[in-house]
Amino acid sequence: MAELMRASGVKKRYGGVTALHGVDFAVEAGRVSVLIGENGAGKSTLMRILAGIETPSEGEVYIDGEPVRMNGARDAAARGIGMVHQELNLCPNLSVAENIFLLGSRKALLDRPREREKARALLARLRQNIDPDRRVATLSIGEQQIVEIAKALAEECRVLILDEPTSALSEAEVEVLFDVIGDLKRSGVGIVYISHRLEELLRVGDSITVMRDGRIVARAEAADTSVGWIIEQMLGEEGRLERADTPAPEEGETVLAISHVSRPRDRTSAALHDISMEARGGGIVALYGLLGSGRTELMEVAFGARAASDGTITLKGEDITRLSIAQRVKRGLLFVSEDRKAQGLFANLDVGRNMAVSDLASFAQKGVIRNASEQGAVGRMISRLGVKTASARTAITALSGGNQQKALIGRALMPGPAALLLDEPTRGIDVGARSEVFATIRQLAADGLAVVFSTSDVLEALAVAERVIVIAKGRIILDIPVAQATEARLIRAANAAAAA
Amino acid sequence: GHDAKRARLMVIITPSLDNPFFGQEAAGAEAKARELGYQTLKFSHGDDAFKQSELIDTAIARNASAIILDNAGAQSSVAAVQKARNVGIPVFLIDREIAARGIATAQIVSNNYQGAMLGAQAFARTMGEKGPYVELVGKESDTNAAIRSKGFHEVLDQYPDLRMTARQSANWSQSEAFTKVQSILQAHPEIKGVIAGNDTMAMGAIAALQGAGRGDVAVVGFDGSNDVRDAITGGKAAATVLQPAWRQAQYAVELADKFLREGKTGQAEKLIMDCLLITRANAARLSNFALK
Amino acid sequence: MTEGKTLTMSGAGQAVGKDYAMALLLKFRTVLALVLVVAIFSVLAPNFLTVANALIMLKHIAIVAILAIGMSFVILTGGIDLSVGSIAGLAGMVAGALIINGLPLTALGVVVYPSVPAVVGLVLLVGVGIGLFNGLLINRFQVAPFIATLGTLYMARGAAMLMSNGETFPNLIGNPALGNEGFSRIGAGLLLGIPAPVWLLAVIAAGAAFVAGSTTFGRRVYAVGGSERAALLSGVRVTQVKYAVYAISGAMAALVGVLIASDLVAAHPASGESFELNGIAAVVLGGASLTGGRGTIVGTLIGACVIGVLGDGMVMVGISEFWQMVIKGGVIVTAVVLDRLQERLG
Amino acid sequence: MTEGKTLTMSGAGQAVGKDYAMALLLKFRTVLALVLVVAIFSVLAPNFLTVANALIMLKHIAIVAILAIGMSFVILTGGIDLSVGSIAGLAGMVAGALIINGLPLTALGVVVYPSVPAVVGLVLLVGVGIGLFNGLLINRFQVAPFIATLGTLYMARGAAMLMSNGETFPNLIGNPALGNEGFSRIGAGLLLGIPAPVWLLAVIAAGAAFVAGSTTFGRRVYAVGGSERAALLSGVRVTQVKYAVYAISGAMAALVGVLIASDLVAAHPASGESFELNGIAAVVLGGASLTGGRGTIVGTLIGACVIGVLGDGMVMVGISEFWQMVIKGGVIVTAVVLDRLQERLG
Ligand SMILES: Nc1ncnc2c1ncn2[C@@H]1O[C@H](COP(=O)(O)OP(=O)(O)OP(=O)(O)O)[C@@H](O)[C@H]1O
Ligand SMILES: Nc1ncnc2c1ncn2[C@@H]1O[C@H](COP(=O)(O)OP(=O)(O)OP(=O)(O)O)[C@@H](O)[C@H]1O
Ligand SMILES: [Mg+2]
Ligand SMILES: [Mg+2]
Repeated sequence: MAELMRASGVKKRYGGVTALHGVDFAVEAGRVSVLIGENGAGKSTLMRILAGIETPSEGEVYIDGEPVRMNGARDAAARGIGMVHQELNLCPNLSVAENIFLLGSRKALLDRPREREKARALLARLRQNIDPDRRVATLSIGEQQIVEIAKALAEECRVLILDEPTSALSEAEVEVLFDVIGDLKRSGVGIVYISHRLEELLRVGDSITVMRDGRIVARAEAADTSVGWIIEQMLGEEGRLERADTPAPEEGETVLAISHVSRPRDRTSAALHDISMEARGGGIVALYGLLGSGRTELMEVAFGARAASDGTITLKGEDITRLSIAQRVKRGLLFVSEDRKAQGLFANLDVGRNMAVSDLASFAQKGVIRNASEQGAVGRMISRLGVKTASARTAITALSGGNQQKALIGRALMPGPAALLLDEPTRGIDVGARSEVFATIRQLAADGLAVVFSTSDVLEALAVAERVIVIAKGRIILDIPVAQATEARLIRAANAAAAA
Repeated sequence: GHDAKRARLMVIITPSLDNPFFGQEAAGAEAKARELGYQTLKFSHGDDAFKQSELIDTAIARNASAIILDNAGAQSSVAAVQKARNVGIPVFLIDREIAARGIATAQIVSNNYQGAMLGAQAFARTMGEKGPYVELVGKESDTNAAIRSKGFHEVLDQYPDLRMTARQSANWSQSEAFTKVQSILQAHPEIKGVIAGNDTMAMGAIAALQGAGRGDVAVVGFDGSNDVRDAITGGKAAATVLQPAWRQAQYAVELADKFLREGKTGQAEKLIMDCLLITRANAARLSNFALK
Repeated sequence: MTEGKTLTMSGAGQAVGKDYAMALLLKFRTVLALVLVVAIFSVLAPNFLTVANALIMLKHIAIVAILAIGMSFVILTGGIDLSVGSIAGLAGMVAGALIINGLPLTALGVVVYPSVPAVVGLVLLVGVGIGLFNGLLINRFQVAPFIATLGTLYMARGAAMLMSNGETFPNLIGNPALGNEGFSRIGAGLLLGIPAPVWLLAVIAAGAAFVAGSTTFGRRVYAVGGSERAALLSGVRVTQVKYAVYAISGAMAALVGVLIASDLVAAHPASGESFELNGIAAVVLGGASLTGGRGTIVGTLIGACVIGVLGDGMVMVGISEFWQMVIKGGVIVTAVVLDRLQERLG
Repeated sequence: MTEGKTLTMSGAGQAVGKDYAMALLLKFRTVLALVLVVAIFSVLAPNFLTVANALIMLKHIAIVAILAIGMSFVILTGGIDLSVGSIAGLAGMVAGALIINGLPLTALGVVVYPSVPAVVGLVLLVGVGIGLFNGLLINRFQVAPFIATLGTLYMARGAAMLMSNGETFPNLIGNPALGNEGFSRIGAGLLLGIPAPVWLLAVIAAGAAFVAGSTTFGRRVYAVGGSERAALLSGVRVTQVKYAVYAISGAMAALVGVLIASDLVAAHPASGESFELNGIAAVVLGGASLTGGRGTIVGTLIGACVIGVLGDGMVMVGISEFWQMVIKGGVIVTAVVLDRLQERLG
């Protein structure tokens, strides 16, 4: 097979963090090279380097055997490299067609009718019935992802990088994408495909490359591998999440109860349909679902960050449906967002001040913060959670993702909460940090706290929770004790409902 | 008190340096002060009494020998002048008076009220003592805008057939007067005259009237600028009122020099210099705010 | 045509259910505001609804609108340009100096008197130059647009004053012997009975609407304002776009300076003071968002009409200066409050 | 003490390696700028380095600084307040009206003449009220701070003019018979040879630095500026914080209006025009970022000193008004460019 492009000995450092430690990776014509690895393994970083958006700190990128230095997306496009990014990168103010042709044309004038036609054709190829004139802000996340794919297909390219293109897509849409990938393969395009859905990978991939901690740890032909092999390579020995031997903590009183909560879909979020669930003191509930299933909405509604149109929420028997976030926090309900960067961190403050913000009142006398008491409490929380930081005065941005995450969990723990909502607490953190976070969560539950956490990883749900709730398309599909849950059952439930 | 070492510095403060009237005033004072061997500093307060107060503070800090001031408001300048006096720096007011006696060493002021009445009389004459007219007022928070307006009306209100159909502030600004007169001309095409609180507004009005082909409308300004002089000789304006800016400023410096040498000016504090009417008859002799 | 297209672009999408009528009403909020203002003054102000007055108002609107159109591009990218008033003042002074004093070519020891079109060209270049300087501060040194253009505001105004030591360049009629007459025709001339600035506005507005709505450059402007990162990842040269919008804004401001100087046949160094506020107000009244990506040239045009008609109408009715300020502030705030309501409903 | 603490909060963290010296130099960039400006003028301006002149400059600085301290809180949350100059103007007029005309209680048919402290209290309430109105537009109606406070800028200035029909309230010395004398002591009085506004500034700056650095409120202000969403999700009452900062800014602006009126013993409705630009410039010179979350009161104080010393020094040296503008613009831009460099290195 002809090699189209290759990364050779590529290293990438961000300040103190090394995301890639010398990686070799090749893209071959007419083949799908699958890349897989835990969150934070460095997949996206490697792809951004191949796509010319970032430059390697060391090492080279070769195209057709020639070393190249690309400077931005335009350079890469000129060399026939296209990429669908993991995060959505669309302009919400513009229409679908406008986003697909965001760069305009090579000519000075736009040809809107032609753009619209081509957009319609691209969307038809993806078997989607999205009006090219609709504003992207009004599309669901899944539809936006389709637009991103259409945008990448709009440019003729020799190398197509797909970084988790299906994270918000249902089975049917994934099938269509696979058809398209098949067509592209036949016309000689080299494809890199990243996903966390293991079954997908074996179907679509020709070769499988596994990354861990910024290194490539295994490579094999798809035909020679299995899901089990992938998981083994991905997690490594120390990373395997085993259910702790500690006896399950005694489940106590119902602390948080959500009953018959509904809300319509709106411009920025999915709908919820008649959701009822509860969390008990000392218990851990896992919310499992695919991306876009409504886990975030559910937590945000429970926390008061989004309005519900219907239903009630009670905390320790008190109806808190109408209370503001600040009032809920005061009563002991706390939330850690999945979006650490935009909704969690105060990049301008140090670690200690980041952690103390929800509990200021208890360090303060008449509004004046007592430093000794604040620093004492912060210091205790830092050591309790094992946050690796030089001091409480270190800038929060200097911490690794996992330690940032622990600091944010620490923030939510400082007021001594009754119930804790953790949305994707392990997103973007490394394997070691993940086990630490879960050890912490288990410890907290043992102390009598009610914990609800969401996850896209079945193994996480199985390893940590007492109950698992599967949610899809804003509905609760399954609500069972962990003893009755198996990997297959959860995945099947989530996918079946999502595809329906 | 004075000591021999003190640098002989005269600080000249006028409202703005981008209006020719004040520009000439400052230039006149500066020329005379240099002639008499003083250093000078020239500033403008932009009709902001607080900025003026800060400038006087700075003049004090620089140990000025005397301050020549065209002030930023009769009421709101009193305290600032008092401040200079308190540290023994004599202040010589030009052009505009302040609402207190015994604080400034001299107030050599234009008789704005008298001048406004002169202008209004010429305006009434040109209008044939009848017809609708427009008044353009200066920045309404400025003392002079009010005094001139009162002077105008003292005269004009005596003529029952002179009718003010519109009154707008154009904030002393030429371009604002220009657009506002254009609009007023639309609402009141019948107007026969525009009387303006200063010459820059008069120039704006003239430009608007010329643009509308309304050479029949009488325009009277106030200040005696070269621009309006040319408009008068060109038949585009009827009259303006000359405040003898150059002379006034030079006289203030002369008095200041005398005061610094002899300890007294030998004159009453308030010296009112009457304004002169400029019409076609004498316009040719007008140059840089002085009548030759 | 362009109107329909660009209006859609800013549209809040399909309204749902019972709020539909309300949303529709709000969608044309700026037009409504204009109609309302016109209706009120038609009743209150004599001769308001005459052709002659319409032409005068259009001329006044042209000044605000040309400035605001330049500003629109900046605001569409999510920036702001506070320096436009000062640029207009400096531009007028440069035009005045070129006509009165000519261009001294010291190397050759001669003074060249450029013709009027050349004067306008040179002045526009000055505007573009200052705009590029703003762009440099913003792109290269990552100074916030507010601060970068605030600095330029002071510097350009000081430069305007320095050009003549604060004095006015009067009588800019040029000299047939020097071949530079005709300057006053730019601002005061008529073509088919319609003032030259109105023609100019028509051409600029049509051109700008076309550029914003139908060219690749326009697309990129909206993209940068919508999501700078998405634009960058799509290969848009974001810094180039930003240089361009500040250059456009500078050029439009310089043109406004020329128009004012030409209309008055004199260049005053303080002209254009606080024009930036009118320009920004027009853009925002036209439905643009200061965070970028949302807004249209047609909207800006309507916004400028509201500001212009409001100003002229209040003068015609004889409302005092003081109430004029209060009313203007109230209209700006009300319009934006309605805009937010529209977003929530739409 | 407060200084160290608050400086750390804005600090760019530890500098690495060879750039250390450079970063250190840049870190104290504002202080450096101040030292530089003072040094230059000490050489150029006679009598610059005298106690008398220092006191005068401090008094001028107090005006900028008090305004800028109020503005700091707003900017720390990521907002902006353009209305402060107009609030200062209106506040002076309200003070003037209360002293000259008293407070007519129409219901009771009497006119009450409040004592000077009561006058100051009432005026501060007016400032707080306008600030809360800004907060309302921003919180409740989600109008961008720039536009909301631009509207208020016009409305408050119009209201100031309307209070007296544009005239000045003269001679605000009060009347012993009415028990309201002593107004002029606020702005012009001396205590231990130091002007009252300087004492006031000292108290306010110390208080503000304490509030920003050591109270829960201050911490929340930084949190809101760092990430509004994160603050909300952490249980911070974001809208309350925003109401509070605009109220503080309004109160400080009102106080500045009182100081000016008291110093002049007269209230002029046009006072305070374009003060907002000086205030914003001082805050930004002090190292704050307009996007919020970064900046300190001590920095603002130094920024105000730079602006004040620069202004007074240029006047003392006799630099022409026009060059003053150019230099001021240049200093603002340069300082911010250095700030960005520091961020990149630091
Ligand atoms: N811009 C950046 N600045 C600092 N660190 C970064 C940056 N981008 C990535 N990293 C770090 O580099 C490492 C690799 O991140 P990357 O996004 O490549 O992971 P990934 O394998 O794509 O993970 P995921 O499955 O979550 O997408 C992580 O530790 C991340 O925190
Ligand atoms: N229809 C939609 N339109 C716009 N934004 C959406 C839509 N659906 C979801 N989102 C946004 O995408 C994110 C994920 O949404 P959602 O709660 O539906 O997924 P989830 O099950 O929490 O999955 P994940 O946490 O993996 O993203 C949320 O921030 C949500 O606001
Ligand atoms: Mg990734
Ligand atoms: Mg989620």
